[in-house]
Amino acid sequence: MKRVLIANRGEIAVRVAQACHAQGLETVAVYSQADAAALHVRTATRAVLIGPPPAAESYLRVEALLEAARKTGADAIHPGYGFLSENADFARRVVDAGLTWIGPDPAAIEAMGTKIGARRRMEAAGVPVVPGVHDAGQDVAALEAAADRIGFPVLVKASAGGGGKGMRTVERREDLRGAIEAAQREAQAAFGDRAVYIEKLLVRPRHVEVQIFGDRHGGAVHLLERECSIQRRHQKVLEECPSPALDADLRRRMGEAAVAAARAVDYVGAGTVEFMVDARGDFYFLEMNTRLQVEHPVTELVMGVDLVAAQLAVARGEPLPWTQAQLQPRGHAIEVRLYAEDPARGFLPSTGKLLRYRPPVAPGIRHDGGVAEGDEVSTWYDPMLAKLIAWGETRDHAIGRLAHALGAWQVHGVTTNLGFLQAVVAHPAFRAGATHTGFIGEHFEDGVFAPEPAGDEALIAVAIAEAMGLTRAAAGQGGAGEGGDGRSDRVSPWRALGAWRSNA
Amino acid sequence: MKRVLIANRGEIAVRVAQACHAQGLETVAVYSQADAAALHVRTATRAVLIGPPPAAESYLRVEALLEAARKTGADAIHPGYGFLSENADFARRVVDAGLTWIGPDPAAIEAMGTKIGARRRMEAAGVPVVPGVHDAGQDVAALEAAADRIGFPVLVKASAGGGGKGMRTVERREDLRGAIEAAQREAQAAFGDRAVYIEKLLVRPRHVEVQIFGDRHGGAVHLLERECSIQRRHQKVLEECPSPALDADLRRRMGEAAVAAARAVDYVGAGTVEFMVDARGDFYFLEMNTRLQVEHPVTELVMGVDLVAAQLAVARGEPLPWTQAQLQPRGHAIEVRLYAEDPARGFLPSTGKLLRYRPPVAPGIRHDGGVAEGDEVSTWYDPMLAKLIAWGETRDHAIGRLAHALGAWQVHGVTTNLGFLQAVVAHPAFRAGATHTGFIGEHFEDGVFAPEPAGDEALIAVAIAEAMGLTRAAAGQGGAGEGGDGRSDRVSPWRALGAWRSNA
Amino acid sequence: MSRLVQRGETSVALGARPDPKAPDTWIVTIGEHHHTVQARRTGEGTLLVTLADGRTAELAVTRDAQRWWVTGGGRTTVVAEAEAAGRAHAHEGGLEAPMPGKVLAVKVAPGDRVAAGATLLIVEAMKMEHAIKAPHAGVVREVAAREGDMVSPGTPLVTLDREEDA
Amino acid sequence: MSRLVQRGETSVALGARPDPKAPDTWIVTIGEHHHTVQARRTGEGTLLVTLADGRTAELAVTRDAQRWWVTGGGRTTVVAEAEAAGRAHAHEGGLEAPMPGKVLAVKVAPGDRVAAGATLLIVEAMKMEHAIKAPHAGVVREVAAREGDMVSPGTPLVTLDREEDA
Repeated sequence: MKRVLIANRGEIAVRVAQACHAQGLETVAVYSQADAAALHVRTATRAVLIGPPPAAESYLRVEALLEAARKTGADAIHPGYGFLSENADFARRVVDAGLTWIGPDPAAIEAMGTKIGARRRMEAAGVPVVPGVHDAGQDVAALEAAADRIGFPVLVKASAGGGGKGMRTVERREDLRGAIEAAQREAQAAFGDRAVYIEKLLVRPRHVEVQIFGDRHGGAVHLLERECSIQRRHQKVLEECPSPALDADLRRRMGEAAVAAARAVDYVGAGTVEFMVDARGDFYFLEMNTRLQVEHPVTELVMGVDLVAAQLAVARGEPLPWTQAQLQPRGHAIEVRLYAEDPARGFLPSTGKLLRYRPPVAPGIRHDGGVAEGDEVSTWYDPMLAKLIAWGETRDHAIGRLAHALGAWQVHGVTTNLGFLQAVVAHPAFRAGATHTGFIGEHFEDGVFAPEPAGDEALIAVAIAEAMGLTRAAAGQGGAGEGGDGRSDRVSPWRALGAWRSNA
Repeated sequence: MKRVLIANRGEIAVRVAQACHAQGLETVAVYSQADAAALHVRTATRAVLIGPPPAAESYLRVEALLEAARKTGADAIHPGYGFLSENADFARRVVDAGLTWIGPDPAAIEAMGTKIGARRRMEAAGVPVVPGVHDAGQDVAALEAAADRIGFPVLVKASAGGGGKGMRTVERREDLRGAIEAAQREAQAAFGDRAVYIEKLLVRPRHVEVQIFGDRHGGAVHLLERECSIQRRHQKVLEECPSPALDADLRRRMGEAAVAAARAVDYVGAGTVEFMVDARGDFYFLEMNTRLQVEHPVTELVMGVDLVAAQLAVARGEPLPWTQAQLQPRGHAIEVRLYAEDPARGFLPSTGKLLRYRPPVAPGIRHDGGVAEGDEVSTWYDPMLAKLIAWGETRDHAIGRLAHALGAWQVHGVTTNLGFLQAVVAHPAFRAGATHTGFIGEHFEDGVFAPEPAGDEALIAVAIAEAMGLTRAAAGQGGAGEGGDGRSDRVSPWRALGAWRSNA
Repeated sequence: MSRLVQRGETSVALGARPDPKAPDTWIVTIGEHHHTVQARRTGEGTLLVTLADGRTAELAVTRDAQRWWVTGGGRTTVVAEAEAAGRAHAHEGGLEAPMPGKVLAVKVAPGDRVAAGATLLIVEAMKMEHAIKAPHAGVVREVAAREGDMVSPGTPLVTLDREEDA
Repeated sequence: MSRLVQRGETSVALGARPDPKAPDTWIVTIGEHHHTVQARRTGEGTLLVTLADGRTAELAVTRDAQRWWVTGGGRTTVVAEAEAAGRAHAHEGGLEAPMPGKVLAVKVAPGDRVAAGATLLIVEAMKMEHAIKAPHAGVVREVAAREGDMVSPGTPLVTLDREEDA
């Protein structure tokens, strides 16, 4: 393995490239026309244009990716997460082209690729699963009947889904039809597969997932769990390791169940087994993600590993770099996700130019970012801009470091959820570890979060900066990046003020 | 403890402030007239001017520091390293003023404060020491006689010394008188104490130091060693943890000796016991530093601790946060020090304005810096600008990450040793772990390091940047920071070219 | 020079002038209140400010079209020019597309009476569906968007008269 | 436009012009060699360059008085204008203070014959002593500094005639 093509964009493409470079491997970035000057392109040692902005015409185009690999002499492909990372056909095409696929075997992806199929396998392997109906087909009436059998509240979920797309919570029967139709539409648009199914909605459950890793020599280990309960509309906002809710016995049992799940499909590489944990400490298999996870850094910091480096090693055929006994947790890590979205307007996506972007730098703070100052944020792709991860000797220590770092993060020009993240981290219920998947709905009314009005300090700074002429320089510089065409007007798309809200 | 005055400047003052803020403590920065806009001032929550630029009139002025604490209501003082950190009188004055001293008791500082006194105590405690003569007084003839007794080569060392100041290596008797006089002058200027002594120079020894930590409840632990052999003129350049040279048995014996040294003076807080290790694996006590060490981050990353947070806790009277058994090393960490010095001109100090300063951001990379883009680098204080620390699962992994990060570090406007650090990290002898205190002299001829000529890529970038007008913006911005007075001429003080060299 | 900026729901006059008697000292006016502060530039776009009570903070200030972004003292704040905010309010009756996207469904027709919060349209952006809801009760005067339309920020979608106006 | 820059010991003509036929394409001339490269601005002071062989790198370029600092492809390089380097060489006979500091000792007097590497003065800066040594063998013509003098960059210290000239 000498040259790795990274079939992705954003922070994960940057993360993978850095891991490759640290091993002396070259990297090939691929990019759409919208990403010609994106950070992941600037990080790689080669770059290939693969199509126009829509993902379906670029990052999801198998032919274009294989052609890019051929043209640049890449001998391996890392899929990142999202896009084609869990597409068994793509994995098979990569292998058939004589390239190394940095991920699990296509058969394992396929086995876990639909939630329905994965559930059946796990039931067979004795892993507990959430009550649900998966064989009702896609007819709305049949799905409604299935929901009646399980009893409300229920979840409508895309079989091929992830990241909250194609997923709806339904409390009342009369809302079910609309939810099913919307989920099917979203699933079709996002995954090219409209199949949805119905599942029991657990009340105030925790979302806990276990990192697993396998190799081609029969090795399989788990690397503790991640607590991902803090979600908004099924999109993860904050993750931590270890979970504040698990005791040693539950942790051991869930780890063993996760390894059993991995072994059931001869899993090779990094994967994640997601569970729901209810208030009684019962846990249910939710799904298995056959790829690296967005929130993998919290595991890396607590377990002392480099999961991407291990992916590369295992893909080269090397055995796992660690035994289960060697994998001992240390301290606590918390990750938050910075999204280009406006919490004051129902978390609608925001766009614009990052007039200033300076991540915090401090001991115990890690920044995995997909953007840099001067970049344009568009609506073409996922709105996640970056992740900030804090490690501490204890959970309180990590929270203290994270809270301080969040306050120093300079993100100007694009509205983000930064203030919301600060409010979550400062919340007494979060500090107490009382996290569950309804945390945000319970503590942040209506899913809307209004920023506090400007304090004296901010107004004083504005007044003096203007009087000094300090900000004129900044405006000039903002324009200079792209020919000084004064596009800063574009950074403020939310011109229609008032009470616009998403249906969150 | 609510508000901590940090009696220091540069990266360590920033580091301490960040640790305080993460615990919710306020901080008070002190600064000289040369540092009114320095990063450590910008990081603190309050700041007090304590005098003109010379350290003797500012950072070393006990009265001014105590007055600053009184005026701002600070209830504790952290001394950082250098300056007054190992001054027992200062510690005593702090305690007498009713403030918390974040460091060992004055008596312990005093006991270890002169190298001569410390050696005597260690000899008494059964810790092996380097052959040397410490009672010859300050008369040159007597010191010469002492050197004759020990046999050349010898080291002339300042009793109150550190950081290579007041230290000279002498190979031949005829060079001894000049070396003694120069060392005495430097010692007087740097520490206010001209006393020097003579010690046997070990051939190709390693410099290995053990981190220790004590509390007020009788607790004392060690936190592994740091290998600090890569030095230039007795100034550390690169440090790592663990040492590639120690086996488990030697590590255990040195750790126990270090804890014995700490217990011999009832040590409280963070301290370092320095040893020389010769080729046979014999080790000798060198000195004890009764403060936090510059290179403490490598210990933090490998041991999974926050030494500054622990200093604060122990100063509040809390017991040590760890037992010896809990302290298990994991992986490998390497630190390099970025100095404002010119390797092509014998490492003479350099000055100027940091026209561009962007530290690398990547997983496993930590940056502890004392400067930011736009800052002026003067000759008033220590030329160390920042430290970069890489952690990896293995030594090779850490080296790979470090090498890649060094290549991405953008330091423009001030000549630094960055290229030299890259050459050290790339050197096969370093990769093989064959480090000793003569490493740089042996592998880098004459202590001079010439950069390679510009490659095509750099020239192409310059040509296009100029043609695009890209660099005009940068020049304008550089000036804008201080009123656009076009001071960039000042960044190039080394106008007299040719063969000027320091006596390195 | 003084400008009007938004502070919460109201606007306030904001100005600063150097103190002729003391270096690096500014007198800042926020509405009726005067603050004497020390300030100096540090890096590009950053300011080190010391308040009268001795607290100090470095603040990064970025000028945007009609607002400033400020980070310092542990938070990021957006300060808007009052004039700009006023301009936006003038648009209140007309709902514009908030982001680039595609209209998936139009749920209302001219003449419809809607409650506050009623879904008017569904727009797809960033692979998610977003419901555009009525900011207040009212009567739909005009619907300018059709299903399948690609819209960008500022594209008029619906004109909604307030219930009290209707 | 072309300029002369230093490359190692020699100077080389450097120029760039946009390719009128292709967007984001530049023809760069380094001495006799022509390179066709793709280039576009990314952030402030940074450039994404793709070479003819397909390799790509982001380079940060900062203009300094008579030189450029360039970081990219794993290293930082200083490129000096040839003219500026030439000016500095003209000063060769006169040794100037290389940094701000204090003269601790003057070891030579006018008329002294010195070997290359002989210590001429000792200057203290950054709390360390630095020996200023003769860059070549020669005869001291003039000594302009005295012990205790505070010197700054460019302060003349010693004029040294080359041995072959003397």
